[in-house]
Amino acid sequence: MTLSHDELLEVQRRMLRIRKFDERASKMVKRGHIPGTVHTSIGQEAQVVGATFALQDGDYMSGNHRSHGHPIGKGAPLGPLMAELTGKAAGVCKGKGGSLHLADFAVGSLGESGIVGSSIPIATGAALSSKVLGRPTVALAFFGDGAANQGVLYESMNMAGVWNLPMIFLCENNQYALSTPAHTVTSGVIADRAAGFGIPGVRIENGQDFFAVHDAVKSAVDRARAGEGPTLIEVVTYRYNEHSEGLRLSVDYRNAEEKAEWLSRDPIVQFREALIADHGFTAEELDALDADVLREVDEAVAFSDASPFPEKSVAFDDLFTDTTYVETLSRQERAAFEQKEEVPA
Amino acid sequence: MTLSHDELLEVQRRMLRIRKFDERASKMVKRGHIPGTVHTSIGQEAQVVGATFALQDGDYMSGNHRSHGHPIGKGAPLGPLMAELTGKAAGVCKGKGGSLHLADFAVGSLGESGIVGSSIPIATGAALSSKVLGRPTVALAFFGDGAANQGVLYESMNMAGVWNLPMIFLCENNQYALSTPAHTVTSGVIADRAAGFGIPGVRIENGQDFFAVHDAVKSAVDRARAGEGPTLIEVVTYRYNEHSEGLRLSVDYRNAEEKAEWLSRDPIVQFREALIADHGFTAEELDALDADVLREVDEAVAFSDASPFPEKSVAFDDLFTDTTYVETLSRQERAAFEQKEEVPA
Amino acid sequence: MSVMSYLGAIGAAQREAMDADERVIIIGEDVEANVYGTTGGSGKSRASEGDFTQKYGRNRIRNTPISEEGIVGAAAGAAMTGLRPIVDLSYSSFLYMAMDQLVNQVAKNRYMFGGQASMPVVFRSAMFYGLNTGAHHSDRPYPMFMNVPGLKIVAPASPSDAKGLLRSAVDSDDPVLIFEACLLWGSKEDVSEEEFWTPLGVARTVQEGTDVTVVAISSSVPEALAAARTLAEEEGVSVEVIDPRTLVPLDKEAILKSVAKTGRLVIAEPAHRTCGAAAEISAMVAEEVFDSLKAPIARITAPDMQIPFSPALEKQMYPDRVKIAAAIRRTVGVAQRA
Amino acid sequence: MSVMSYLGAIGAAQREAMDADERVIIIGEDVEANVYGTTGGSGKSRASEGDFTQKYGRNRIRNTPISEEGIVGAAAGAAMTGLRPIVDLSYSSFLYMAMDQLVNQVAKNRYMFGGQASMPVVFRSAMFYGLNTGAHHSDRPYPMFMNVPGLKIVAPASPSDAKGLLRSAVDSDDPVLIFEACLLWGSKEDVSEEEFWTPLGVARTVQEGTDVTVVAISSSVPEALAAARTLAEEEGVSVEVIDPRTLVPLDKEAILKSVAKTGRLVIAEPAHRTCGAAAEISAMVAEEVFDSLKAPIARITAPDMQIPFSPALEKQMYPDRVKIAAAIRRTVGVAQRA
Ligand SMILES: Cc1ncc(C[n+]2csc(CCOP(=O)(O)OP(=O)(O)O)c2C)c(N)n1
Ligand SMILES: Cc1ncc(C[n+]2csc(CCOP(=O)(O)OP(=O)(O)O)c2C)c(N)n1
Ligand SMILES: [Mg+2]
Ligand SMILES: [Mg+2]
Repeated sequence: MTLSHDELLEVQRRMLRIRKFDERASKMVKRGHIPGTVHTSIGQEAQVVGATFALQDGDYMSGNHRSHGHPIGKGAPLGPLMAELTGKAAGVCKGKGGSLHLADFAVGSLGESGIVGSSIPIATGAALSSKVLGRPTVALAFFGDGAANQGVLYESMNMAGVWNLPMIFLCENNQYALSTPAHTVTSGVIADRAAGFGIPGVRIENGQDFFAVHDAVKSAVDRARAGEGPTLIEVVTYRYNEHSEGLRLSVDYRNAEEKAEWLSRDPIVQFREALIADHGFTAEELDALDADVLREVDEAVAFSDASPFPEKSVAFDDLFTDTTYVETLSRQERAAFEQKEEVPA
Repeated sequence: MTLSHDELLEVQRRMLRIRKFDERASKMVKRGHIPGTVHTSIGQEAQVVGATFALQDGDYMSGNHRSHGHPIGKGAPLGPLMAELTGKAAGVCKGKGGSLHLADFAVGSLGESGIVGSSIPIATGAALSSKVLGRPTVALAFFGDGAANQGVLYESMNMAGVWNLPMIFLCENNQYALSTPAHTVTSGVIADRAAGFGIPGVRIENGQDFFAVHDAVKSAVDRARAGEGPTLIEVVTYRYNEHSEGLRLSVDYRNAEEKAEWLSRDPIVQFREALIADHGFTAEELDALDADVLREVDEAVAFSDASPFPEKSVAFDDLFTDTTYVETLSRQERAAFEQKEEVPA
Repeated sequence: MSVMSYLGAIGAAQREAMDADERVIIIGEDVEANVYGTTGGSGKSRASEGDFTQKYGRNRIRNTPISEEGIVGAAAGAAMTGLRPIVDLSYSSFLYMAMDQLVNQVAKNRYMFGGQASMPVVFRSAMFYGLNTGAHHSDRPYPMFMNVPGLKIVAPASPSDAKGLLRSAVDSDDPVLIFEACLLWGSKEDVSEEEFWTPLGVARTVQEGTDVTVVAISSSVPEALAAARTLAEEEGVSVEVIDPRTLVPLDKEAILKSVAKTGRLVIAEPAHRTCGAAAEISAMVAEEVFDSLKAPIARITAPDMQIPFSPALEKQMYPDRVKIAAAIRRTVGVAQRA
Repeated sequence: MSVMSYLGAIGAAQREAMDADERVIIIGEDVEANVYGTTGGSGKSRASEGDFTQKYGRNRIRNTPISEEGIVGAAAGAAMTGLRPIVDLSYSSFLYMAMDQLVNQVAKNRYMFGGQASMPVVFRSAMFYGLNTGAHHSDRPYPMFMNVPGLKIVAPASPSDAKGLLRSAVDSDDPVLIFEACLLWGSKEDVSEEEFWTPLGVARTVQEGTDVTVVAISSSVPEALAAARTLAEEEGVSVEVIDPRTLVPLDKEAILKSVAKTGRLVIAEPAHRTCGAAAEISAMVAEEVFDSLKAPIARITAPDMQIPFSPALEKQMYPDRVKIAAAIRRTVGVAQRA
């Protein structure tokens, strides 16, 4: 399939948004403006947007600890995402999820999972809904090379296979799980694991190439939507930053040569070159886009800055749909949490 | 490899023991002499003994709810097994495990698991011990076609693969998990799942043929012992009885034709015929064996009958290696469990 | 009204819920063949034919692989996207397989996502204790789920409650774990054949009394009632028996009111002692109506031991009428001595 | 003696245990690179080089795939066949992934098999609450394991205990779960550089007192101490602070003796309230020394809520010195009014 000029521009915009958003978030962690940590997708943008751009509105996706930017790939505005990372009231989850547990239902993001592997069956369940209710939607689960060793992936692939669900399992193989090189803990090839579960498995060696990723995911999405069942796609890619921002490991588990090689194949630079060489874009137009995206990120930070922190009582909302539960918390307990020293009579 | 005359006789003895032991156990359940239920291996004897006979003394194995007879395959005496099924003090687990949770450490049985799939990593851990401690022992996990959809199998295969453990994963594919036909819940072919985890996968279509099973398992065991890593073996077989004794389902999920076909290829009858046709055995010799095994089973029942039930206090043993814990049970509690109405002062 | 068994009442509630809302599906191992007796025809006992499958089709009656973690996760994802699944996990001991999904996804998603998700899903499982099925098939793990905020927890003790609470659970937009008790499967009573909903969070006073309160959970309810009867007849002790029915949210007011009246509390439950529901109820009472208490609070529970297989060993592990009666006597007696 | 941090003390204990017994191995995610700071060189804090791997080799320092259920099961199987594994599960929230293995295999095997198996394995994990890591990384799930007979449960609150209890855990032939607290990682004190073993099942009286007993768990211990100091200085209240150190087996005698003396009990712990350790301790005291009690027992715990990410929300969720002091005042005050 070919993408229009506007679509190609939108692809580059989304990849840039992820890059710039994460670069800013990285700084904010280091300055203490974002509490906790964030896991960036810098270096993996082609893989993210290659996948999300193959989905339609209404399609579902789930992610892991490194997926706070994936809603951007699906078209989400930046402000509520940034406000979520800072724990503000205007955050897309009211500040209750943060970078690790962010969901954006408006764009079909059913949520990240801080628990590695744990959101794979969630997306599978969304695919099941589509099937049972006869809806034309598909679901995609993002997970890492590390997550590929969690058993629940295979339970999910088997269920999706036997029920012929409209499902894509997308492994973001950035070759490391924290400090652990994938090849030291992974027996066999991840994409090859699909065959034993009766579903197609595809390995994309050059995950820095948007087109390669997008083509593969688009075919899988089309198959799924046509009722032809699930696909496992393994995308080989690389994260530029440390596992998480602020983390400092004493052991350097990735060598300089390897890093340099991957940096030389930057997905955004490559895509820009392709746009100019093959798709009639001008450097000026793309420079303007860069600037535009930087402005968008500034605005997102401003949006976050302008938002207050949530009221303390928000900590007691949203556990259940009904509120009677909160009333069953004991008197002492509620008093204690309001830091009152005396119990109400 | 070829087995000696004595070994072949021993194979038939063990298969017969399993058959006759289980036939007796089935009756005992129906008469209320065995509490709870049992899951028989009747029909699957070639698969069980084909595997256990390929192991050596000192090798480990783990099983599932249907494995109370597997220690027989590894040479265990019948009495303590039968006494376990009846919940007697002389049971191999003092009557605390029963048919579903029986272990016989004397023959390397690390235990069944009533939880489907749950004992697979246990055997994998035994293989890890062998590796770390430099022992020449191997480990084998028995599990069903149903268990093959539990994620922990794939976690275990991956670990065994990446660590090159002396491990055999043996799937007893009797084609049904309780009322559920394997093909309705299994996507792809179980044996084919090995490849994606970088280990050899073997499917034995005729699991009623002792030699076929034994050859395949023996090769895998030899490989494992030689430090060449794990193997997945899927053996296609059939259980003659209902899922468990006493269970009556209103739906007949297996048809009469299928049953008749499998009954016509009985593993023990086939093996007997082969012994006579190809290995110089006489019918008399084998008839004598039949009688001998029936006598052994009678003796096992007599052994069980002669054993008392365990003392009530045995329920409070064996939780921990030290006994201080029991002393921490509250006074009321201990009093209550002795059915005393008054608390000691 | 008609006489229904506990198991039949569950089947009836499932049928009503399936009829009432197309989004309700049943998902679990061996549900197609009605192996556990709640997806069959008659609705009164183990059914003679597996007719949920015939009636609702395989699209809504989903026979699954043995993959509890995957099933629970898929049901959660489905609940977040428009279905209202009833997941049949058969034995309660199998819940551990799906613990991550239950705790990290089912219980947390709505909260973490600031209310974007709702999680209308029911997890049914039966506590199979007392039947010589050994340690892997005899667990009563509801207390550990009580320590997980975000799960509603139900333990019906009668056929009517089995029916009415299940309907409320299915209609709840929050996740509900229902712990059934196979020891109660055969218990029978008149149950309305009309649709009805028993609210979550409201205790049932099974019997009124003035001398001592017994809070009993699940299969301890009939045992407590039997103990109460013996004590009334033989010793003239008036026992109030309360069945909380839902453990989360817990009807604290009902318990506190009763203890304020009687001044004495015995709690009976089939779970292990340490950190059980009885511990929570005891602690709650000791905090809230301490001054009303005339005697120590007594807990009658399973001891902190695993469950042995042998029939010679297992019976002693659970609360029964004898132990409950003894505890009541002790509690009343202590006060008399005071 | 030398000044050691809590984290350094854990590292020191692991090194000693590895040196003492060849059968001890360490197995877990990212242990090779010492990501969590207990498999490094210095033993005092986060180490500058990952030298457990250099010293003991990859045969004994096993960096694993992310497969918690498989890892825990393999460690159990290894423990049953001659090894004595220390499993590093990093965050306590990941234990749920391995729940089936922990409950059904690790806790039950020895019992079910009539003593044929022994299970010398240690599972370490850290409770990472209070650091804005959100609901998936802030759990304090030790209470649910207390309801599982067959697991010993340890929650060290000081560097010395972190070292001494870990050595006892490794030497125990039974499975031990150690819940560390990252809030305590940096806390420092003089710790012996000699080998020593702190027995499991023996509480530590952190401070003696006469007016009220505070039982505090894990990171609540320093908070309770701070509250006790304030109350002593400002209001002349004499507080006895007890750290149970091991939750299973629990040193009931130490707690009962103290409450018999003071007549008042406050329990502080970071876990959720319902069915927590505090509930158990409260119930146990209300059963055993009811007559000594002069005031209601107070529990200061996390509420039955999940943990929100935002720093504006999270801090209020845990017991701190202010809440504990308020509870002590209430407990002492009530008695004065009586
Ligand atoms: C169940 C679970 N185990 C361990 C962790 C700790 N952890 C967080 S991220 C991570 C590495 C994940 O690697 P991968 O799946 O490849 O994703 P990546 O970070 O490389 O994108 C680990 C081990 C976790 N969050 N959840
Ligand atoms: C985790 C778990 N889920 C479900 C069950 C209930 N159950 C017991 S045996 C069985 C079928 C097992 O089938 P399979 O693995 O093929 O073994 P088979 O009985 O055919 O030998 C089921 C579903 C269980 N014991 N454990
Ligand atoms: Mg990775
Ligand atoms: Mg089977």
